[in-house]
Amino acid sequence: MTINNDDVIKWLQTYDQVITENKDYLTDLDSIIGDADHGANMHRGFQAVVTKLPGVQDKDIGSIFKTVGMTLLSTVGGAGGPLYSTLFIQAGNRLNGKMELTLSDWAEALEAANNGIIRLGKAAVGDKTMVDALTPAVQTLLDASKDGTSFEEALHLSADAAKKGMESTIPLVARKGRASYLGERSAGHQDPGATSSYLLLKTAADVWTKE
Amino acid sequence: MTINNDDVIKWLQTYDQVITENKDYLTDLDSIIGDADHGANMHRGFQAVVTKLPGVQDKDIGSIFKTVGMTLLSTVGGAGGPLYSTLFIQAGNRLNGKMELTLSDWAEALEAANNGIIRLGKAAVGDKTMVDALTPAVQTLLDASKDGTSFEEALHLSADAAKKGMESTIPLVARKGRASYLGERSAGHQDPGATSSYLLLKTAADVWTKE
Amino acid sequence: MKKLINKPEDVVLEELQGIEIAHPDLVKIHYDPNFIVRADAPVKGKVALVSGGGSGHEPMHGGFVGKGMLDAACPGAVFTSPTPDQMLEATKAVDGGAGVLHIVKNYTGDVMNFEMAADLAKGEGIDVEAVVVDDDVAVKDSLYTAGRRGVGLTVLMEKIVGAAAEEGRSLKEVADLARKINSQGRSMGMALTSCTVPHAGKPTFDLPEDEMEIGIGIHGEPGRTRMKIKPADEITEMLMMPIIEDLPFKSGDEVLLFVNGMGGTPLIELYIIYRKAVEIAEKHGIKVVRKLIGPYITSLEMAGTSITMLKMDSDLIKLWDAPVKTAGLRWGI
Amino acid sequence: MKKLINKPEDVVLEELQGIEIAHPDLVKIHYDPNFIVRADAPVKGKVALVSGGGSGHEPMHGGFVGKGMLDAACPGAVFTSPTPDQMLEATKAVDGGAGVLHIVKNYTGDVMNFEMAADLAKGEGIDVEAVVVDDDVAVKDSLYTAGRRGVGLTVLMEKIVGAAAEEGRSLKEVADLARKINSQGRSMGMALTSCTVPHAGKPTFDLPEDEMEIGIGIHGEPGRTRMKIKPADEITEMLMMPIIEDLPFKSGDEVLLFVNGMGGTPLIELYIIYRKAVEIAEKHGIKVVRKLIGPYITSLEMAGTSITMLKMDSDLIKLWDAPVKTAGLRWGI
Ligand SMILES: Nc1ncnc2c1ncn2[C@@H]1O[C@H](COP(=O)(O)OP(=O)(O)O)[C@@H](O)[C@H]1O
Ligand SMILES: Nc1ncnc2c1ncn2[C@@H]1O[C@H](COP(=O)(O)OP(=O)(O)O)[C@@H](O)[C@H]1O
Ligand SMILES: [Mg+2]
Ligand SMILES: [Mg+2]
Ligand SMILES: [Mg+2]
Ligand SMILES: [Mg+2]
Repeated sequence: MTINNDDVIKWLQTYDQVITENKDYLTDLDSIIGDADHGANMHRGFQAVVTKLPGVQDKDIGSIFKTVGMTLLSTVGGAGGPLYSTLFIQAGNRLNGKMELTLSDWAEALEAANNGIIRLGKAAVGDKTMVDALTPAVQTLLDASKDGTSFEEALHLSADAAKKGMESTIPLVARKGRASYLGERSAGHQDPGATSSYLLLKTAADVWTKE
Repeated sequence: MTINNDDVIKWLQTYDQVITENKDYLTDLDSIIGDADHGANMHRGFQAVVTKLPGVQDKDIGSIFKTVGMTLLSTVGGAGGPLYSTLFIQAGNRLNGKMELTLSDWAEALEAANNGIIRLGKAAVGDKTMVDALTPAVQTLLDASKDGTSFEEALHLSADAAKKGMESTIPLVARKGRASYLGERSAGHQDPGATSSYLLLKTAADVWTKE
Repeated sequence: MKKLINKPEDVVLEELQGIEIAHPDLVKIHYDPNFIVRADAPVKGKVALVSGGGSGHEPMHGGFVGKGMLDAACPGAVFTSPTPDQMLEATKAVDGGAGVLHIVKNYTGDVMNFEMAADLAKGEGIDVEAVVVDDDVAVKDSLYTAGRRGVGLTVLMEKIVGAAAEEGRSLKEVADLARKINSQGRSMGMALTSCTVPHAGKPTFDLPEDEMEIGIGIHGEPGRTRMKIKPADEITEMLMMPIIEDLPFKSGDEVLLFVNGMGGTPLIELYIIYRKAVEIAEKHGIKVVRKLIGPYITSLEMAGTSITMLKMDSDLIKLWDAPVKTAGLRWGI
Repeated sequence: MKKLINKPEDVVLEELQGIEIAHPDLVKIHYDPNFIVRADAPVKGKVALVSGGGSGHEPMHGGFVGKGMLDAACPGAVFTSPTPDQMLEATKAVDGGAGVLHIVKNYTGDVMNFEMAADLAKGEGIDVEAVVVDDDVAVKDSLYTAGRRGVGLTVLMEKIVGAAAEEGRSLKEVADLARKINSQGRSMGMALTSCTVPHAGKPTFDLPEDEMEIGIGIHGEPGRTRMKIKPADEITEMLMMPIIEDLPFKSGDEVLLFVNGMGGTPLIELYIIYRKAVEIAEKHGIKVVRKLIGPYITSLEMAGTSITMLKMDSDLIKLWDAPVKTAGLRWGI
């Protein structure tokens, strides 16, 4: 299986719907340990993204990703804006000129994305951020691409890994972002950014493995 | 029976206690159709009055009344301040030099008091004010002083009349004071000033007829 | 009750102490009886302006004492008119020989107490005039009520008349100007929440999560009607139309538009209201030539807004623009 | 949700429209990307000051644009850092050839977005320096947090540094001054109620009728501890002591004391706090030489207060006293 630019567009459009459905959920999570805007921020960003997609749907996947990244940069704001923007721009750089993605393209693109986020936000695994969801997902994809797991299977495995990573943020005391101001009081609550990151990978698995 | 200046002092001290006990009740009444301060205002005023009483307890009753009136004027404020001040000053003028009160003294003093209030506030019976409680009480005292009713009996009758007058304010639409701003919405609620006036007469009946 | 206070009975005293420490350059505080006067009072030869009213409307009136505005303010207990002795002492303290104007909001208590004070001051040989402000169109003015309340227009009157006094106008001129302002200005207010009088300890009225009161005054008294909350634009329309129709304001009129916060409403919302209010004014051919936006006449922590429109002319505009230096309003100095 | 708004997604746009109509003498508004600039921008030869942050803190920052303070402000969505394109365009619009100072509150989002904007602006040949404000002692500053938040000190920095820029100081001097202010100022805040982010539609946190949050920031985020409500004097002590101990402020220090309202707290309460804060400062030998009291850096309709102390010297005092003409702060002009 490979993923073409139509699949990528479909993934992004579906993620916009997923964000719309989970807007209040993400905001509720952010209310508890942040400032109650993560749902609205992501929603504003991806609403803008879907209006840009028709203009780039025939371009290479790298261009699509970079358009998404630039759009998020100027519409999301907050911490989530630059971080998600970096995710798409770094992945886009890795996917320059590609009209199709293999599992290893996808694994390497997400690895570049996650590294970009870590460079920018300086968070490590365990700091209670989106990095906690992305890092295990990236590792799963890299492993899968080496040991010959199918792309479909790998997508599901990476979503599962992201989910576990997301859930692993619950007991953590935040050390980055707004939740860190709460100190010990941040423990016991799931990180909103890790949640939206899990949803991104989950949507890829759902959309790209529908037969 | 006559009332001497000790009795008057006792009445005022007891009224201060009655106001203290009814502070929240009066304020609650004023919350509904006014600005939630009648209890605090009366309380502040009579707390000041009781500190002044030792200095005038040996004076004539007219002087005691006028001291009360001046004290209320500079401590109560609002509409209630000048009105209750007038009550005591006008009654005090009528009681100048008296060391004892007869029923007719009392009836005429309260008549002068009520007339003073009406002159100042321009309210008529039926406007939903303290005048609705005082007017029937005054009339009862005047009638009693003519038809030979005992002072004790007259005090109880006047308190009953004030009570009826107070209750008569419930269905009325206010035409004076703050409650008039509410228009029709003022109907259905008892007037706070009528209530504190009833309590004043009720306290006189209670204190002065204890054997 | 959620308030940053110590004991309810100490609120006004401690507020005055705070003002005294904060603004020694602007005002002096006199205790017992309580009043606030300009630091340089009495100003020789200038008509003096005295106002006052219950506390809980800050910055009004104490925050408006200073050059170009009030000479003295008499704070009562929260929402309770001050007493004649305060007003008398304040009047004596600021009289600079040119007479004293009392600016009185039309409430039974304020009017009675100020009348008594004026009589006492006249008895002491001071020339006193009083002007009653009654700009609230929410209250039907009739023989059968206490008349309209004095609300937002009071702030504008204190500023403009204060500038006229500073200019050296006579007591009669200043009083006539105040009456003219009263005849040309109208207000209307609404609340999203009740306030809580410290002594009462609980909200003056209960308002469900989805309802608002239209036609409230500034003392936490309920308004004339209660209804479901509406969008800001509709609320603005519900405040603006009775104001425009009452005077009435006419096409071609130039106005000062004052969007006031009731104490618990943030500035961001007042700008949203202001935007729509200007649009409505313009639709009626009314030109907004001056504005004031912010919490200037409040009702403790009540959330809500009031709108005031005052018809302007070149004299009023000049006086509005004149320098003012108070804790609550300041420009030009 | 009780707010005077239309649709949550239109709050910032409509606020900007209101500001545009209200203050054409002070500012110009640019839409898409959104930013507010001085009416006379760019000022040739003057270092320009650009700040910004989420909306919901009004009057900060838009209300501080004007002569003697900011050259531009970039408003984000409510409580959400603005985006680099806004900051870049604002920076270009105000650059008068002497360079641009970015005043950035220390939040992950603000810092990242301003850094990107600064890189882009430098790429276009503009001299940009950035200063990060992190004055909130409620947050433990350590390797394991995002560091301290920027809160009340931001207002004082914008005023003082704005005056320095107006005086003609160089970008380096102005940036150094800003860093000096950051090193000499500390803040701490508390809340009696939560605010409600318009998009979220319900309070960010639930606070029982008898409890308060100590150590809150300005984004409706919960504080570090929750406890039963205490009298104002005790609360003032709980805010003042960590501020004094942190810098530490010492006997003989001269300070500017800023008692800020969080948006839903009325002025009357702020004076009660101010009174006690001065008393505590004096008990420690600290002399309050300048003050600011009012809602200047707010958190929507949150009830609560924050206190900021800034150590002053004659240069800072002179710059604080210098004329300023903005919608939110004005004196001397
Ligand atoms: N330094 C960081 N590195 C990685 N992710 C971060 C960092 N800071 C915050 N985040 C992520 O951003 C999320 C919050 O995003 P959002 O609410 O949109 O922005 P803000 O915190 O500015 O309001 C957090 O839940 C966390 O996952
Ligand atoms: N014009 C008036 N004539 C007589 N009594 C009045 C008048 N106006 C108000 N009152 C009385 O005063 C009471 C309110 O007193 P209070 O609450 O102390 O003053 P305020 O209305 O100024 O807050 C009313 O309940 C009413 O009985
Ligand atoms: Mg957030
Ligand atoms: Mg009352
Ligand atoms: Mg009252
Ligand atoms: Mg945010």
